[in-house]
Amino acid sequence: MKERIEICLSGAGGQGLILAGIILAEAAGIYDGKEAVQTQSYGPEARGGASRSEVVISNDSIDYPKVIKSDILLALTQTACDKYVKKLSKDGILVVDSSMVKEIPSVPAKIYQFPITKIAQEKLGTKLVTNIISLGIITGLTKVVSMEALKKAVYNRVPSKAKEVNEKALLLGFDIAKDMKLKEES
Amino acid sequence: MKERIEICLSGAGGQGLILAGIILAEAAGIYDGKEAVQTQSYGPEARGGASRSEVVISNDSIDYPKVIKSDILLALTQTACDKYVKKLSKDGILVVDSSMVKEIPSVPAKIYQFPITKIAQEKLGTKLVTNIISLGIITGLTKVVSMEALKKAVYNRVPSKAKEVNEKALLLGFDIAKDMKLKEES
Amino acid sequence: MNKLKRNVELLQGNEACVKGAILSGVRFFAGYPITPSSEIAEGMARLLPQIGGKFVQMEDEIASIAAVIGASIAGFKSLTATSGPGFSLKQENLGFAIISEIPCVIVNAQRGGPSTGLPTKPSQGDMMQARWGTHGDHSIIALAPSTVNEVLTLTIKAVNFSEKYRTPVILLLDEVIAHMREKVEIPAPEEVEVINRKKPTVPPEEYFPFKPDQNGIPPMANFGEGYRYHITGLIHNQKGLPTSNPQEIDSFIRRINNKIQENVKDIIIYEKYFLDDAKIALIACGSVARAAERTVKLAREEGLKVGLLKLLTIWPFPSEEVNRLAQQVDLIIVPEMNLGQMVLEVERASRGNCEVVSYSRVDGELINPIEILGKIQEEIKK
Amino acid sequence: MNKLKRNVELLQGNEACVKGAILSGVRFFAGYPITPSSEIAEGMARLLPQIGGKFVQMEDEIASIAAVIGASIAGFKSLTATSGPGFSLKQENLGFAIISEIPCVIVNAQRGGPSTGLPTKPSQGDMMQARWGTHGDHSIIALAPSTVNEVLTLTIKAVNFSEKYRTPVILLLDEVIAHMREKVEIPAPEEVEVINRKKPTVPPEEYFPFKPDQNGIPPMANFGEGYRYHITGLIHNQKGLPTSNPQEIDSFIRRINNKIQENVKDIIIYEKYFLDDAKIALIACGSVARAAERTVKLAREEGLKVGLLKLLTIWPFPSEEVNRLAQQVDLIIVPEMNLGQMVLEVERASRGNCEVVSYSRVDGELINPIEILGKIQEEIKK
Amino acid sequence: MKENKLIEIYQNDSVKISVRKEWCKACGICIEFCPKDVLAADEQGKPIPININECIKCSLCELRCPDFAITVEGGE
Amino acid sequence: MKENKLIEIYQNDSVKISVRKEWCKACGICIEFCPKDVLAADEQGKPIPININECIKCSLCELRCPDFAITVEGGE
Amino acid sequence: MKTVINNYIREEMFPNIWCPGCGNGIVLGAIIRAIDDLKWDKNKIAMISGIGCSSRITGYVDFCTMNTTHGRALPFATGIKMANPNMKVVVVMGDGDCSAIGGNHFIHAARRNIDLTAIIINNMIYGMTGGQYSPLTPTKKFGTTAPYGNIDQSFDLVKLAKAAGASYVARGTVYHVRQLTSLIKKALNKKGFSVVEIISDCPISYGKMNKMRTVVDMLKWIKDMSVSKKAWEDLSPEEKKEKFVIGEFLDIDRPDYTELYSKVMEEAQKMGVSR
Amino acid sequence: MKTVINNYIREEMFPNIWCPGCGNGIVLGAIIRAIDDLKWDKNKIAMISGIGCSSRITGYVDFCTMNTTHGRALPFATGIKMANPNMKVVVVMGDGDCSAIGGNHFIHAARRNIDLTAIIINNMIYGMTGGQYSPLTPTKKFGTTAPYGNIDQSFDLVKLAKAAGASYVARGTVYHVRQLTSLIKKALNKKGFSVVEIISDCPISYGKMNKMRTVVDMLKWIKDMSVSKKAWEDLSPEEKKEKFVIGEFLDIDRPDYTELYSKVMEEAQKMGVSR
Ligand SMILES: Cc1ncc(C[n+]2csc(CCOP(=O)(O)OP(=O)(O)O)c2C)c(N)n1
Ligand SMILES: Cc1ncc(C[n+]2csc(CCOP(=O)(O)OP(=O)(O)O)c2C)c(N)n1
Ligand code: SF4
Ligand code: SF4
Ligand code: SF4
Ligand code: SF4
Ligand code: SF4
Ligand code: SF4
Ligand SMILES: [Mg+2]
Ligand SMILES: [Mg+2]
Repeated sequence: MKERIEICLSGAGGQGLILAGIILAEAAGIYDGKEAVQTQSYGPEARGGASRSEVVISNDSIDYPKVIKSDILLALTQTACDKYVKKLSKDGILVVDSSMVKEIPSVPAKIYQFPITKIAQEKLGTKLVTNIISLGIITGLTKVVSMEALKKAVYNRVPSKAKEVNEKALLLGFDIAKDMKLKEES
Repeated sequence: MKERIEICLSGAGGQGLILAGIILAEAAGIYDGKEAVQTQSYGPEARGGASRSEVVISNDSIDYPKVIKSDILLALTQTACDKYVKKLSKDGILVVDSSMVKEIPSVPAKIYQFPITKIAQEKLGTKLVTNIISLGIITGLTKVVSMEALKKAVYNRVPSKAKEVNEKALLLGFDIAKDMKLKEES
Repeated sequence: MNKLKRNVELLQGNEACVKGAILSGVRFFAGYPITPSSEIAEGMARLLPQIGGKFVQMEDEIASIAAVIGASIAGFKSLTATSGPGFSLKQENLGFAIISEIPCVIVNAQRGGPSTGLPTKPSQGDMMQARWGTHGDHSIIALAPSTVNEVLTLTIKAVNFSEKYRTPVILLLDEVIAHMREKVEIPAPEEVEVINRKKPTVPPEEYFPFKPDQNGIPPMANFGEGYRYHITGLIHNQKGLPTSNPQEIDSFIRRINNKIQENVKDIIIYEKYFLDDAKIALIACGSVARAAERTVKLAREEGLKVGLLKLLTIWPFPSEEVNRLAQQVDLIIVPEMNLGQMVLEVERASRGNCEVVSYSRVDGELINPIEILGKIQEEIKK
Repeated sequence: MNKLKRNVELLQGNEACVKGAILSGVRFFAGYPITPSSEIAEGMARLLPQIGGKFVQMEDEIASIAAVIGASIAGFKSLTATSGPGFSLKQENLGFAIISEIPCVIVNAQRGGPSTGLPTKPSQGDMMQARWGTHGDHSIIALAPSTVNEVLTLTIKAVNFSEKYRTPVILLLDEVIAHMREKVEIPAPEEVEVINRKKPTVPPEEYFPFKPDQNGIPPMANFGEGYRYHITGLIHNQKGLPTSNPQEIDSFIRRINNKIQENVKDIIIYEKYFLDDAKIALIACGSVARAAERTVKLAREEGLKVGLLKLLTIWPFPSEEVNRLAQQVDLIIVPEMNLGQMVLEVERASRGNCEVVSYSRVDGELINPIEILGKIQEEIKK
Repeated sequence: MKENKLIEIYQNDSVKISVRKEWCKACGICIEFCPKDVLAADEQGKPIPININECIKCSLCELRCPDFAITVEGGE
Repeated sequence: MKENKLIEIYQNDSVKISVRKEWCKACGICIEFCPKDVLAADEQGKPIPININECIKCSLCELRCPDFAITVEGGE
Repeated sequence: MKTVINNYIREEMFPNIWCPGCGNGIVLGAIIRAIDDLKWDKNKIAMISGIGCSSRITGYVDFCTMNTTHGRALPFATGIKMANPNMKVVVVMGDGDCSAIGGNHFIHAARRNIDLTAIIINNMIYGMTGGQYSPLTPTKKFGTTAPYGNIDQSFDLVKLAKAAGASYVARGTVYHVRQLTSLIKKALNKKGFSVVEIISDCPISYGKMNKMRTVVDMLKWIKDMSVSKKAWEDLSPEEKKEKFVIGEFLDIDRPDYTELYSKVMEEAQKMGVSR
Repeated sequence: MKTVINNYIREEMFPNIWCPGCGNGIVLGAIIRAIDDLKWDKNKIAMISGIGCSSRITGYVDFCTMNTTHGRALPFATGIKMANPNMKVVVVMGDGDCSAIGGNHFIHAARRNIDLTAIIINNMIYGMTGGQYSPLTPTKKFGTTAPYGNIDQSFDLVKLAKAAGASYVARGTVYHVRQLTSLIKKALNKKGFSVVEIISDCPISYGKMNKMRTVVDMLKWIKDMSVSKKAWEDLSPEEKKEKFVIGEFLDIDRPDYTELYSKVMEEAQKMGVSR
């Protein structure tokens, strides 16, 4: 694993990206014992405006807390995808929600497409877990944090009533990614 | 007449010293055509606290607007007398209201005593004109402004109903001073 | 010239401010009384309704500056007056006037601070606050007269600058200047140079209310004149609508700063006394400059080569002039009725080219010429 | 040490501020919500009543700081938090806390200004306002953390300084720091150094509430403890009663200024990175210091002798340190998320001993390390 | 999301209901509070008239829409 | 003005009226509003009981004095 | 699909910034419809707001609009109205904006009876900053700064406006949207200080914290809690507690401030220019 | 000549700063007498004021006293009371202090029903700054900033305090000094937010500008203009205009803010320290 990994989770307000970033950072920082910083950027809109959560993970202490070039970019909306793909590293990974992002940018990075929102709605009956499925996918694809750590972090940060569905979402995402990986390898 | 004459009118709030200063400055500046600056210093009290009005008169333009050493000091209360006599020039003139100031300081300056408040009350039936009598006295003693200018200034600054009594007060003061001068000379 | 109807009057500083304001076209005043500025409100209350202007006493200083900004948008040149505590309260809305580029004038008759401090005593304790009192990046114009006559002329200047540069302008009096009475020759209305905000020349459909013209300043349509547009305290684009686009943000913030910084030549006013051959310079403003002027005369009588740079514009600070002066003289003394505020700017501008020394007084008394002379002599001996 | 109950948590800057405040003994918070500081109020609302403290949401920021000062007088360590617009509104009462020497802490999580500006974007636009925002002469202590961990430790410092020096202390966050989450090792309560205001040791009849002890700071009796005395925002004598005596005024104003100026050694905190052999120095604070730290590493990789002075104390400004640095290096670059504020102090302190250059960004984005490196390269080429 | 930019028009002889999908935020107000249950949610949660003939042209959907995304025009 | 520092005491068998002259500002309230016209003004305008025997000890003079300069004590 | 609305909005600003179902949009529609009914000249209308979600409203309408500082819309508007009494000046505020930081300006504008129309969008919460309780949050409800339930009693804006001196005072809701339009229209038409408080929904901040998860839940709650003045009188004190009374509460005629000031000007001019 | 007064004042501060006959001194006496009646421990009394002639009152009494900033005495007092609910906290304000710049704090303190006693010395003018009209200056009266007569309508503080949520509201005058003492005493004793408005005289600023040249003229005017609640009802609207109604207007019992907050603390502590 690289010394410093920069992750950008992007989409719209209300998609739970800030929470996703926190969970990811907590998984890395608290449960995996690395260093981690989470930052965010958002507009004045409570809902609907552009939203971005950034996580930097490192074995060493972290100076600059923001993403310079993302190693991993998650894009849950077209707008976000168009905007943040510019900062995606050449050998980075782009994960898009294909139920929302129709025009896939052509970039040298590795691109994965999953209809995440649709999966959330169809398999778990609520769009609210799109963010957690995404985290499962990212982890399945990249191992940027351990699944164990991620599970603990999810448990720690979601309200008790929602623990079950979120755990399911996490595993679901992880499995989808695993399948994809397997397909790739085969 | 000296190039620059510094006059300090001192007493308590409510004795009309600020108005007296304004009238004096206006007489000199507007009606005698000299340069004149009037400044003041007062406490937060509406009534009763120390009050001081300073007038600088000069044939030339005036730089520093405040009194450094007074050439003429009017003191209507004991406190004021005690306080401001320190800044009285050696060859200055001190005018005290002997109905209020009982302990006359011993200074090299020339000292004139008149029971101004008492005169006001007794001769004109109101203490309110103490300030104007004082101006008459100062003018009678020093000619720092012309009587004509002073009259105009008084007219310009007092409410119409009070013009008559104030004119009387002015003349009264002037005459008292004149008498004193005459006595001195004789 | 002889035909002009000039009056010579003995005016108080605050009264001269009222006269100057009215001469420059001010027709609206909103305020909340505070010593030593209240006579400005009182004068306005009396005079404005006589000439078609309006006076309103608001519930506090925050509301006062808000009303002044509102009236300005509706087309009235507007002014408010206060002192330290009220000036502190006005800071938030001052920022609004800056960002929305609404002309207006705020008079601060300085008294001793901090807090309620010394309500009836003079001070120059708000010099830095005038520059930095409101949050966020901005520039400001602040002028400080030292005679009653200058109160009149600088009030006119302040109103003119505010209209020309679409920005609030601060007039810094001190209690001595505010309450002092001097002979003033009041100019006839015809001889007063009055600058009015530039109006749009395009039809409403083509109007961009925050699009600068060649001089960096957007023409301003008053509300009610047929131009409908949006004004906001958020960073906005040329249409006046909120933006979060970094380029638009950057260019907006820099423009409202630059429109002042790039016009320092026009804005900076100062006077030089006996500086030509000076080896020691005094830099002063407000009532203290009057003391310093006398000090120069006294020092010259003693054969000391002392001169005075009297600042009438405090902000933008005349850094270049001071830097030049620092290269000429050995010593600059900055007498101030505060703990040493302007001296910090003088130090910065001097860049180590000469000694810079503060002479500060904070006891509520006006600095006098003899003390400054004493300070000069003390420094010479060192 | 092993026995100490430390927690490692992923905390937001604002949350770390809450933790730090509580660890240092803060038991009262009054505030009015504003982005990006609101999480401090929210954390306090939740935690304070659990530990015998009190939270009250006031009608505005003016009332908030007033309540905080009131609670402090009654014996509770107190804190309030806001951002630019609210900070502007607090200025008048900040002056009251200064003049009446009431300990309290004001957090300003800086966002883009002026006015409403950029409510959700970071900025360092209120650095100068922290020093000069209130009217009248005063000194101030202001600290600026650049990591979440430092938010915690500097909040504790801020509370301690306020108690030790009987003065309000300002904690300057920026939106990045306020909202950033990092791993924080929360100290056990026993290992936190907590400083409490010095209480009078004399009986009430002999107590002079504003008579300084040897250190220039008067011991402070809380209301309700048997010492009855008067507090006022007017300049006052040692009994706390208003005075218009010039000597008393002078010595009072100078004392409340000097108690800070004379303790700069204790108050000024900074960190040096690679400065020993540096020929180019960066001076930065807050989130920008994080970028600058990275720039230093990048520059060193390119063989450039660049170092960083990271300021944790902004006011009183570390003029001496900067002056020394200016004598050592050829160039100082000051990267800031404003139009160049701290750089003015750096210029002043450098006294012409080296080039001083501003690198400023005001578009709502955090400065990044590459840009600063670019600026270095550009300056070297000149 | 191109289809969202369209204004979808549904009409019969006496009423024309238009939905501006790009502005509609799928809040559900128009659907829930239509007195005649004229409207139902499409898969995005936005209104489709499923019972247009029941519409009494009360305009309440239009008046309550926070996004000016639905209008009802009478045939007259 | 030495005499002003005195507290002047006036009394009869049943009442004692004290005037603290250094605090009295000669506002005239006690004099004007005494229901029994007990008080009159001296040449400084400060109160002197001229009718002390009429005093009904209502204390109104004391209660209304803004300067705590006059007190009325009953004999009991 | 061109309605009267389109004649009054800045289309480029849409879709608006508000959350799905936010009552601000409903109020915007009601105001526009009321103004359209009155056939006022758009060039002579100024609409002023403070800061908050609700205050964003001024960005959407094609009048002379201004989004000022938090709580201060009324004094800005006072300046405009004084300078140009021919303009119709409408002020839109949030509950926090109007009654927390702006409370003093509110009672003073009422006291002066200056000819402004104040429209308060009362969603009972600080929406924009994320759900802190406001002076109009009912007792016992939750907010991010009232995690144990709000202990403050809330203002009754109607009573406050009346006590302070307003000329017209009414309360409506975003549910009762026809009545709302007509209350606003009456207020706009009133000479003097007129007030319409509007009970509105903030599903995101208020709803979520108070167990109303959807917009529809919120609107139903508003519907259920609203009673007419008449129905109100028949309620027991207990029943009254959680209800909002809606309707008109005051409608009197008194000279407004600008009118009185023109008399001052007349008199002053008669007296001539004095020193 | 030792009276109860002497037990409560800072003698070195006398004679006080006020003008001859100024009502502030009469109020000071009434407050002291009321407190003396209550036998409160001086160490547990905080008296807080703002800025104005009236606010100088705190300098003269031997309690824990604080002279804060203009208009802000109530929030300062709120902090003190919250931090130390055992203290009795009395707040003295001028009419300008309380109802102009301080109006919002006044209605909010009332809304919270925090256990403070607010005493407003209403001399109907800004005394300290030299006679500008205040929000309590009656219409048509003169001030230095109302040279053509005041056109503002004035607040009725009693109505305002009631509408905002106070528990006790009364009005007295410096003329009716016995009643005044007892109104103050009742207010002090009230748990919750209590208000006593006191009609007072400022002969220098108000009197002089309104043709009452002496203190005695002013007190007579106050006497003549004051009517009891009962007498008030019998007056015609015309007659009512210039009169002050005096007496008690509200006296109800509701839990005060500090009491409610201690319940929050209990509950929070039951829930234990969370993250
Ligand atoms: C002086 C100041 N203080 C605080 C804020 C932060 N702030 C912005 S909007 C708001 C309150 C919003 O509530 P409300 O007025 O009810 O409007 P809503 O968003 O609910 O429509 C606050 C506290 C600010 N912008 N300015
Ligand atoms: C923020 C602020 N604004 C204005 C002032 C000036 N000021 C001092 S007292 C006062 C009003 C006094 O009137 P009031 O409150 O009625 O008290 P009074 O003097 O009549 O007793 C004013 C405006 C101030 N000190 N602070
Ligand atoms: S107009 Fe009325 S009936 Fe027709 S769809 Fe709309 S709400 Fe339903
Ligand atoms: S009310 Fe409007 S925004 Fe909501 S679902 Fe219906 S059309 Fe869409
Ligand atoms: S106690 Fe009553 S009767 Fe006696 S002097 Fe005083 S006011 Fe007059
Ligand atoms: S009321 Fe008091 S101050 Fe006034 S005259 Fe009588 S004793 Fe003197
Ligand atoms: S947060 Fe609430 S008030 Fe703000 S836009 Fe969303 S729903 Fe509306
Ligand atoms: S000015 Fe008025 S209020 Fe102030 S002390 Fe004098 S009489 Fe009293
Ligand atoms: Mg709200
Ligand atoms: Mg008053």
